[in-house]
Amino acid sequence: MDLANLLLIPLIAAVLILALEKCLRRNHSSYPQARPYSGGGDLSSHAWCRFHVRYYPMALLLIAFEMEMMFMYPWAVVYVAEGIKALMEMGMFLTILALGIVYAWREGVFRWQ
Amino acid sequence: MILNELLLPIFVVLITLILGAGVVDYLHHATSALGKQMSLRRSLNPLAPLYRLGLALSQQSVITEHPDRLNLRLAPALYFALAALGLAVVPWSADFIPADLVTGMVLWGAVEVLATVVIFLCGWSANAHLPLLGAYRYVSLGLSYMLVSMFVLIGVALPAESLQLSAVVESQREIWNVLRQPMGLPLFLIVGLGLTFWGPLDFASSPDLDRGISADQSGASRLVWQLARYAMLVAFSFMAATVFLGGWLGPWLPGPLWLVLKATLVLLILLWMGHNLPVMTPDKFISVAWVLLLPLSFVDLIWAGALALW
Amino acid sequence: MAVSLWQRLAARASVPVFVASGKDEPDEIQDMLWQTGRIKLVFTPRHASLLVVTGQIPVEQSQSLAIIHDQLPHPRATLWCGGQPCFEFIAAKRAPSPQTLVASAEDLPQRIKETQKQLLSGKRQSEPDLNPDRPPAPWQGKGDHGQGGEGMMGGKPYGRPMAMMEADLRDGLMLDALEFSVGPFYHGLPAGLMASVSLQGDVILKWQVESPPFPTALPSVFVRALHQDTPLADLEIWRVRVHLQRLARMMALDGLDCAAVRTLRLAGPLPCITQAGLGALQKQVGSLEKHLRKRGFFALGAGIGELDAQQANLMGGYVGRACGMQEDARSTSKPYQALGFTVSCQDKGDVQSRRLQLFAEVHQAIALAAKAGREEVMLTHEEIETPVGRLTKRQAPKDHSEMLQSLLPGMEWREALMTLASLPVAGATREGGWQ
Amino acid sequence: MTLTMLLIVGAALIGTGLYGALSQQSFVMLMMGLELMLNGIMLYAVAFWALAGHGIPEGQLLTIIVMAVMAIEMAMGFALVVAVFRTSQADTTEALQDLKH
Amino acid sequence: MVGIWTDITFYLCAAIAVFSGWRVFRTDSMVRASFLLLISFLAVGVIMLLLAAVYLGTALFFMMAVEMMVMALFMVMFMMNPAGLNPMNMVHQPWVAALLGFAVFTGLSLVAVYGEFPANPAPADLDPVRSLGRELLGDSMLVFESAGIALLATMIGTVVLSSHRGRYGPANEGSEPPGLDPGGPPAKSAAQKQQQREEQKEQEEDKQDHDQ
Repeated sequence: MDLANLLLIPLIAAVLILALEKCLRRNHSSYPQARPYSGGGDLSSHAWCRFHVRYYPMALLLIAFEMEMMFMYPWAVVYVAEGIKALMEMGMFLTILALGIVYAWREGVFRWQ
Repeated sequence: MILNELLLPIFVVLITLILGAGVVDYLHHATSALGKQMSLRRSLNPLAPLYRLGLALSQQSVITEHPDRLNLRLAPALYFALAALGLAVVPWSADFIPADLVTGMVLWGAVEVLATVVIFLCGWSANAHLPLLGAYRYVSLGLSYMLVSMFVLIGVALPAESLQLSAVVESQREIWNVLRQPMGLPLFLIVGLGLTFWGPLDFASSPDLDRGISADQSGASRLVWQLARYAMLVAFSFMAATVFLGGWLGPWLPGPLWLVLKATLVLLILLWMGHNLPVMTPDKFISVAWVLLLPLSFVDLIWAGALALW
Repeated sequence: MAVSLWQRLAARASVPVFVASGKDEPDEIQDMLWQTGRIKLVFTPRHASLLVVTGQIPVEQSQSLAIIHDQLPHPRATLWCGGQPCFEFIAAKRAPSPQTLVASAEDLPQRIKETQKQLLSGKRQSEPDLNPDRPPAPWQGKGDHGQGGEGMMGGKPYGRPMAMMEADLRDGLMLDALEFSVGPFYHGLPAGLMASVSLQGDVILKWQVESPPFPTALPSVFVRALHQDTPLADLEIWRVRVHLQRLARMMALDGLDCAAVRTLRLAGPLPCITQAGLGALQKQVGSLEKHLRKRGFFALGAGIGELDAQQANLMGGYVGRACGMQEDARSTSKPYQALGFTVSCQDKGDVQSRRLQLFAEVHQAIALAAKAGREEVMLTHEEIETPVGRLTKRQAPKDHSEMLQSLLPGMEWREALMTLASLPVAGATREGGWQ
Repeated sequence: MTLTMLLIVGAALIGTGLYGALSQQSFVMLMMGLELMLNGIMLYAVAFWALAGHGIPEGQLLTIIVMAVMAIEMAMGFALVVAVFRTSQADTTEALQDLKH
Repeated sequence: MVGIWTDITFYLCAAIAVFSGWRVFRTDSMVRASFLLLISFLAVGVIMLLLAAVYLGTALFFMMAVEMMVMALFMVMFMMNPAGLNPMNMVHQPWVAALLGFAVFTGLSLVAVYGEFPANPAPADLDPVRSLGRELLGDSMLVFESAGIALLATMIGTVVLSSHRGRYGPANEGSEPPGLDPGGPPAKSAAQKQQQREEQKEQEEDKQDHDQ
């Protein structure tokens, strides 16, 4: 039942909103209406482009760092039961990863490139 | 059985979100009007959200040139669905939990991350530059606050010895987590601001982008996006109340009422922050998140760990 | 036409209004609407149901105004306040109806509410598009797949070309640059400033000014002081007012709407303030500053938009003083010296120091006004320090939008807009010109 | 939901992923193919864990290791793409081949 | 009753996973491609939930959401025509690839159908999270810690490769040949541009051939 609820609730919610929007919207937009807004100016190209993401090193770092979460959740559950051993082990693991963060910080990864 | 275990939870979750969104709208505008010293009678009018609803519905929804129509439609629906998913794992009392997942905490983490995807999709699919900039700014925020949130939540899971939210509530019988782990709630509130791009972390629809993601939305499509955003704020408030303020625990009143009261408190704090703090510059926030907030959440975790063993 | 339940409800909601400011019209009207109940100023025409045009829109900008007009969702209407309608240039056959003209600013809130009611009840037709319903470039049926494009990146798929690569200023990744023109009614820019901008990611590669901002009208007190004896207290009170209005706009850009409106409320009734009121004002401004300092309003601008000495020198006024230049026309004038005026300065020249400088000058001006009011000091001088720069008989504060072309590239969008809001970019004017 | 069905679904994912990895010209699309294959492998691991392995924890660990491999592959892959693009504006495998001479 | 619904959900999710996995290589928009892949992962995650692998299922949601978000960022950053405004076909040897893909699918399916696997389901009272946690702190501690080292290496590697300005100057310093004339543009980049232009032409020709 829990699982059924878990799957049904977001599904129904999404369908609800989609239906709501479909019923309520009146949206024939003419070309001058559809022009993207920029305070009276105009775009000289489509907005979709090879967008220069300014924080890409951070994004890459995150993928690697985030992996550690996979190990931390199960660890948290048995932490109290396992005691000091769990503390030491996770301490070591996090120290290793924190080194990576410190290194990245020193290299200026957390600024916009 | 079907009625009690399937229909009732679905109904409760959806109604909470929709009514909650109305309450958020009311409180948001009322507090804003009070902050601006507008006339008291008008700013406290309880029907004002309905008026705004009417206004949104009597407007046309403009669609930009050659958008990604499918994703433009889906984004608000999915954002709302994520709010519903997040609220589904929150226990209302000892025996009423819409979806009592063993890994409720992990699921909440997934909600946060998927919200980033959905908000990005909303800005991207309009094919207009201001929403696009807003979307990319939001991703920088979404990717940086996420780790903080997960560390804070793991800190909460330690004394509960479980990732299940009902167990987390039970673990707060003696003392609420807000007192046990004093750094947890403030950090988690920052996460909430990020999740709903609210106030100081409103990068996606900031004033300098002339409302960014929402700059080209109008009428019903703007309404559903706002609805989803408010619903997410509601879901977050419930989550924060459950995890840090003891959820449904409390004397005299019935459990669900306690939960609602605590969630309202969290909501008010978030709204206050929204009105009183300036929007940060996006490039500074990643530094702050990784260099300041992440170490702080480490400290929070260590504190929680030490306390749990001791 | 039956009026639906929604429309009946909508008629009671706050009216969302998009304001397009024109020439010769200080932002007074906009500031007034900010503080009015049941009217909501919105940042984009998409959220508005009424377009309010304040002041005269020059012919060159009428096309931009028409673009904005068409971007409003239906039902929509236009109100003209303080200027003549200019849409005839675009749609010659459709003369605007006389009822959309609003004679005085005091009437405006009332007229806005009425117009909205008429629109929602169907008594007034929604205004049709001004521009023809055509794509920006013909595309249908052209190209490889009928989508108007050619090959990988060529052609004009769906009416617009694709963005092309350009070298980057910062990290050497050569990616597409997004080119567009922004303004003259963009909310975060001074009214009338139109620029063609090239962005890569959030960073501005190029900022080409297409038309300078509309000159702002200097309060007449400053001009009068050039020729005849003027109460010094008046000068200083007007300085407080202009500075506070500028600060309010910066706050709005940072999302501090409540503080901005509170600031405007302080600034609005200033011209008729009494001696007793000045003491209270000093306290209120002090508490406002403290409030903002605690919330990080000043710290936010640290390191953003630093001007070098040459640029600061060119700008003069409070910008120069925020950069550490001891230049103030007031220090050469006898009455000011008698009041014990000293030039106050900041040292960094970034947005933070400009914000601090503005507040410092507000405090100083209130103190000066109080003292001068008590002693009834009068002033005539050939050089007047106005809130936007130095004014002489021959020269008004100049337009500085050219400087943006070298100042803004390399900044991120947010930084650029914060910088812009902190600078008096627009030149000054008075009725009848300067010669 | 039998083991056989699960394995067939996993096989379909691996097959599709292989098609993508082999046929796509650009680096990033190639990586998508790899990810899809790993997706199938994860499904395999979990299916065996749940239905054939008596729920031994190593089965779950294997899945986590596959995820870690995925993360490392992606991070390093994109870092390489950035490095290559920075020096030569190339985004397809062919373009990189041509650099040899 | 519950069994039927589980089966229906499973077949639905399986269909979604495979279909969206296939659509990844058929769509023109890079953003759509990455999020279609995300949908494929999410569907597999739901299947894992159905298999009572609760932790892996939910964790897959968040891991893959992050990875696909970053994937989308990079896809848009480095692919020409990222939104697929002009339909395109950037494939090589598609038939060989399709054949191989199909062969692998058939081979694995045959193994699945005819292979003998022990029917040894996980016990119903198993707590997957707790057992995994104990494993991490017990026998598999080495795996766990070496994963940490591997991730650290990855982090450093990505920073070195992708970062532009480090403490020691630009990352690509010294990797560019000297200019043809003193102070001129690097020799390679001009040649490279020429190459790219030729390539683009070739692709267009290919596509025309393809269309015909």
